[in-house]
Amino acid sequence: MNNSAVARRRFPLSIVVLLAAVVILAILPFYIRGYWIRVLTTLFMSAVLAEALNLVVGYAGYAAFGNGVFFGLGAYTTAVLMTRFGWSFFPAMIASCFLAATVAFLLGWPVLRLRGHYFAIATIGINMAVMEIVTYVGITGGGKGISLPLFPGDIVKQGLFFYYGMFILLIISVAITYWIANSRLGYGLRAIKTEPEAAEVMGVNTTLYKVLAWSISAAITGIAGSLNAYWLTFLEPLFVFDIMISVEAFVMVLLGGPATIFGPVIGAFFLKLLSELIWSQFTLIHMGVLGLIIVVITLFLPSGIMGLWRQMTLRWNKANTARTSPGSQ
Amino acid sequence: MALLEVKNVSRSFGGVQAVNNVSFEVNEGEIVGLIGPNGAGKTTMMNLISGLIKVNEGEIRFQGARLTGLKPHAIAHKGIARTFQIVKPFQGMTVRENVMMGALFRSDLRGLKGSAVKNIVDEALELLELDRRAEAPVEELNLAQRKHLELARAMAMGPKLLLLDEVMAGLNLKEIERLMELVRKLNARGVTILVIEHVMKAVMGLSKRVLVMHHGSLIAQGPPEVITQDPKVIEAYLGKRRHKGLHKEAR
Amino acid sequence: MKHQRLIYLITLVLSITLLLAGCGGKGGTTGQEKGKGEKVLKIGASLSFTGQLSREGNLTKKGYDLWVKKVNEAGGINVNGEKYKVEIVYKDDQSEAQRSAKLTEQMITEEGVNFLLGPYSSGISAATAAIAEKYNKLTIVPLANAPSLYEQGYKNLFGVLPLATTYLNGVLDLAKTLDPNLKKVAIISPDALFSLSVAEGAKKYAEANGFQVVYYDKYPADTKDLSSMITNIKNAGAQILLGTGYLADGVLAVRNAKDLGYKPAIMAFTIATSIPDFRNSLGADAEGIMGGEWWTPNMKWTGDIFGSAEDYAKLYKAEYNEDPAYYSAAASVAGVILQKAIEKAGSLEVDKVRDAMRSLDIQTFWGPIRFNERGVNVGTSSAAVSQIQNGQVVVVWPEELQQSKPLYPKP
Amino acid sequence: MDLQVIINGILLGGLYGLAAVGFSLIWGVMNIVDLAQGAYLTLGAYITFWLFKLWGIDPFLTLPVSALILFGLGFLIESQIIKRVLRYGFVMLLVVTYGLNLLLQNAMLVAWSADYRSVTPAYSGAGLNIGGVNIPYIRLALFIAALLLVGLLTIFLNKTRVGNAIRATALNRLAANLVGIRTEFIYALTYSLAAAVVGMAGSLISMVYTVSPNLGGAFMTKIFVVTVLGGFGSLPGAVLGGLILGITEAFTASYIAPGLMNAVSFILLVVILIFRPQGLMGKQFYGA
Repeated sequence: MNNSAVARRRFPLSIVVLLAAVVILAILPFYIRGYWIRVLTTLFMSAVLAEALNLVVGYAGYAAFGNGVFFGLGAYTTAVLMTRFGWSFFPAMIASCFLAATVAFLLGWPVLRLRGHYFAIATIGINMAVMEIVTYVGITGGGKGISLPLFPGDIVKQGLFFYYGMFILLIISVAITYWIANSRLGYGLRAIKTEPEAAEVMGVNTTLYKVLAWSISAAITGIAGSLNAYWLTFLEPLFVFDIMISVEAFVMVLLGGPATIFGPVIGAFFLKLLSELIWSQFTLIHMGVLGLIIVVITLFLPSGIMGLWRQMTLRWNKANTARTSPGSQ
Repeated sequence: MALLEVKNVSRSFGGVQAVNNVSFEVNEGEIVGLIGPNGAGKTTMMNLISGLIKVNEGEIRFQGARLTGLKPHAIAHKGIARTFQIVKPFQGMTVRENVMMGALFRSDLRGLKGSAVKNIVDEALELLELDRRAEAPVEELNLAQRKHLELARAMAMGPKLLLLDEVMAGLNLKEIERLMELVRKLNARGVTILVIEHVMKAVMGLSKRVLVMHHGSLIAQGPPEVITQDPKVIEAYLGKRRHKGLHKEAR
Repeated sequence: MKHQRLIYLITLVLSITLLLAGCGGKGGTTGQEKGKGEKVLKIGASLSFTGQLSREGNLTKKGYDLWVKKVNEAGGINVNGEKYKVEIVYKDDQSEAQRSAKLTEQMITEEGVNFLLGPYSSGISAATAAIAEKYNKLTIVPLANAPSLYEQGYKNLFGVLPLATTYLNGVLDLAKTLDPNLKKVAIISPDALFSLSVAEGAKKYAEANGFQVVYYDKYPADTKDLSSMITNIKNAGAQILLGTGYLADGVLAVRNAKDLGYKPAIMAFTIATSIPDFRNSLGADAEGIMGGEWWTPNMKWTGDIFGSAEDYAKLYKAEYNEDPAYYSAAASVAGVILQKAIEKAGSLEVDKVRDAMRSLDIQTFWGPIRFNERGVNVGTSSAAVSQIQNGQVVVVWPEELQQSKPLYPKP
Repeated sequence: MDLQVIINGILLGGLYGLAAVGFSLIWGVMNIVDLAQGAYLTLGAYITFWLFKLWGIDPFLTLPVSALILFGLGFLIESQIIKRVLRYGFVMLLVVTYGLNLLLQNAMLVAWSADYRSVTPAYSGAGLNIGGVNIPYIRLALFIAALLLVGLLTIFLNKTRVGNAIRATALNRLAANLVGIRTEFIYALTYSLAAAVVGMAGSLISMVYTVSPNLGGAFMTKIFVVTVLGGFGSLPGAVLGGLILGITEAFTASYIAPGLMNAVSFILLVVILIFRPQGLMGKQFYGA
């Protein structure tokens, strides 16, 4: 966003393409069948989780390795409210969102003071601790899991409901990221990521900003968890508090490019489609291939697809300016 | 009433007394120099004023209001800006964005969109002679430019008091001259300045009044010409051995 | 600047997605007719071939395969005079519920299957049953028997095994006959659906039958050390130790008990004893340990497809060169049930087959099969008890199936 | 208080401590949170299992083999992968070591299947009985072996030239470089050494637990807790952390509820991080 004049000039074109993408994805479910609707819905969900994680990892530079805890919290809040208290889905979803955000907000003050590894390990600890508690207590169904009421309405309606639910959530999370990236919050976070002390003496309320970023991330993740719970209809703590949920989102963020608006979405589409098409054929080595992809990304693509893109563009532009004005640096 | 009042401030790390019962004042419109040998507690003093480190004892007041106990961002909002000895540019942003960081979080301005921010940024860039490098990634700047950037960022905050932490360190003579000129210019615009400096010449040339710290204590203050003759100061810098003068040693 | 290139990227990704979705759209066939006039019935099965349940998943598959072989050798399933060969579409859910749900939907919408043979675990079955219910497709789960699964009111779900709660009842029945002084029971369970169901059932049954449950607790499913629990159990003076976990839990409990010098008169586990690993890894320490068995080859049941239980075991051994565990037998019988219901209905329509299922009353090598209104098989009621004697698993209870006298007390 | 509970906790804690030493060392010296340690531990356990199963070699005698193989693997991984990722910062290192963990764990799954394996030497199960308290020989031996290994490592770090070089590098890599220490080599050495130690821990652990590809995963979370409790980079801290965790778990299981065993240790982890991030013992051997 640094070259605002150029950006503004090309803005309409990218808007058109983005709108086209949204429209295509919006009408797509009428042309594909159940399974592919489900695949795309999971894809949207992954993209949402990656985008939410991006706020914390990409912008604020905090390695929230256990961000999946909010996914599980959202899922279980919805499940408990719907089955034990007879709530309907939407109020339960809103409550899940608020609960996840509140937990992040309250935990954020002490935990976000931790830097680097300490924060990463603390989030893993929180994830595991919450999972163990959910497994132990009775109201959540514990280790026996919990069954949610089935979606009322036939299978087509159900498929469309969750497809559009996740799709809208994805659009919202991208919009939020766009808004944050261009707001004081975004600039503050990026400053915190590189020079926290300098950011602080320039008037950035660093703790508040970090806590806000984490809470927004948690809120989005919580809604995703809530939708997923209602979609899957059966939860076990191990399903929804799996540390792999965060790890996959991490890989998507890194693959797409941290601290970019569309990077995590592209990373998610790329990884999930790859998984769906190619390596789901070799299930025995599925995990190993994911591990290999991680190693390869870190070795050869440390700034992600978007980073590579930017580097290429930069080199491109440099070559151009060098040609036109040989005197410049 | 003085702009900044430091009253009996102490701070220790473990058993080490980094700042010991220091009191001084900075008046509006002054350029005050704070000097002292390595490890004298100058940077700690600066961190105490900007709130990055908490005061153990004593208090610091700004425009009559207590700063002690406030968070750094709140202190910044009151109109105190600072630079860092080891420059801390925000990587991954352009020069303009770096300077914009100063303007964005001012308590007297809200939001990004206002042309006010743009004007402030343009002005700061021009003032510190960075306007031609405005769109460059910050990684491309050389050290002198980075020092200018630190100042530009601080100026964009619209400060009443500017704390400069060894801005001249690592620069060559020509660059120092240019930077001194700029500091005077900033002062002329009404900004009060507290300069921490190891480079003697710069401080002597800039300040009408100099504070000297040694082993965490304030050992002398006064006009530069008096200070350089003060035996305590000479001893602090050079140990027991007598020396002809400070200018030469400090180059 | 980046915008322009960004849109290329988005377009690229989007077109790939569309392309795939397009391929997917074409892919589906109802799959009931094959080129050379041979009719084929496609059945879907999402199993765990990888992940933590891979072992059980593979045993289940062997059972399904054996049934498919048997049916097709006999010409196929007879649907109102027409013979349909059977083909099972397998998918690997990697022991993940989310994936299993996706695969189930894939099999229904892409492969066009009407009938599903279930996954192994109750948790995963819960996720797939919800989908099958929505699509109105029939699921027969051979091994998932957690009570909560059958409390959802699903009309399309049928289970082969009796409910898990009855798993260890036989052990308690046996204990009563062995020694009237056996009163104090300890029950430990990992915190997971199946195990807790068994533990709750066992506790209720023990208390109803005059036993005193002196220790009852659950532990985290991935625990690597049970010393503290065993210490408390030892202190409580429990004479009978019932463990309701999986293989690893059983091995762990036996080792910890030995380390701490705890020697109950009866030690019994779910699942673990029937898996050869248990004996292999514990060696002599496994001697005298009991387990619940839903099915063993020496049971007296007979049916028309596989013959007697013993015949089934022989066939299985000939095919796979190993003795059948009850997993495989349950899987095979799930196939038999589906076959019988389809033949009875004389149709491949789900609604008709479901009605046939409801009124099914048949004899098989597994035992009598009859479903209650929840879809639970009530033909047989509880598990037999086996014991490891001289490194072999032998049935010791009930008496009519007894291969050897119970070794009591446990050495 | 039941003495047996305390003994159980202490014996368990020794193993936790040993398992965490490598992790703590890497964190202290290289400032890396190495998530691949779990896989190294599993590999060590498998090495012992196979040597015992195929040739009947006594599990204790397999320790040097484990150490050697894992030292080699550690060296390879450090020099080929970790070294190249160092400059990208800690997030990348966190992720790359997790990737390595997945890769190794999956390789073991493919090679050796998910079957549960046990190492059962003739003396397993026997034990001392003192006044009603049981002390299994094998657990006692493991405990002593664990203490011995940590002791040897401490001596190595404090008394040898290489050990001093490692400590100097931990304090300040740049300064160590300036005084002529080949820090690149020290990094490789530290990483390999840590892998060797955790491999030996795996070998020992195989004698009391069942071995399967995800053995290390269960221990990784314990390793976190132990390291955070003891303070990273501190070897006595790791042992102390191990003992505290072992006893806490034993007490929770005995007096609160076995089902909360893990929950309590994770809550402990978070609480310690919040209130005393430097660990209970602080940084004894290494600087930040």
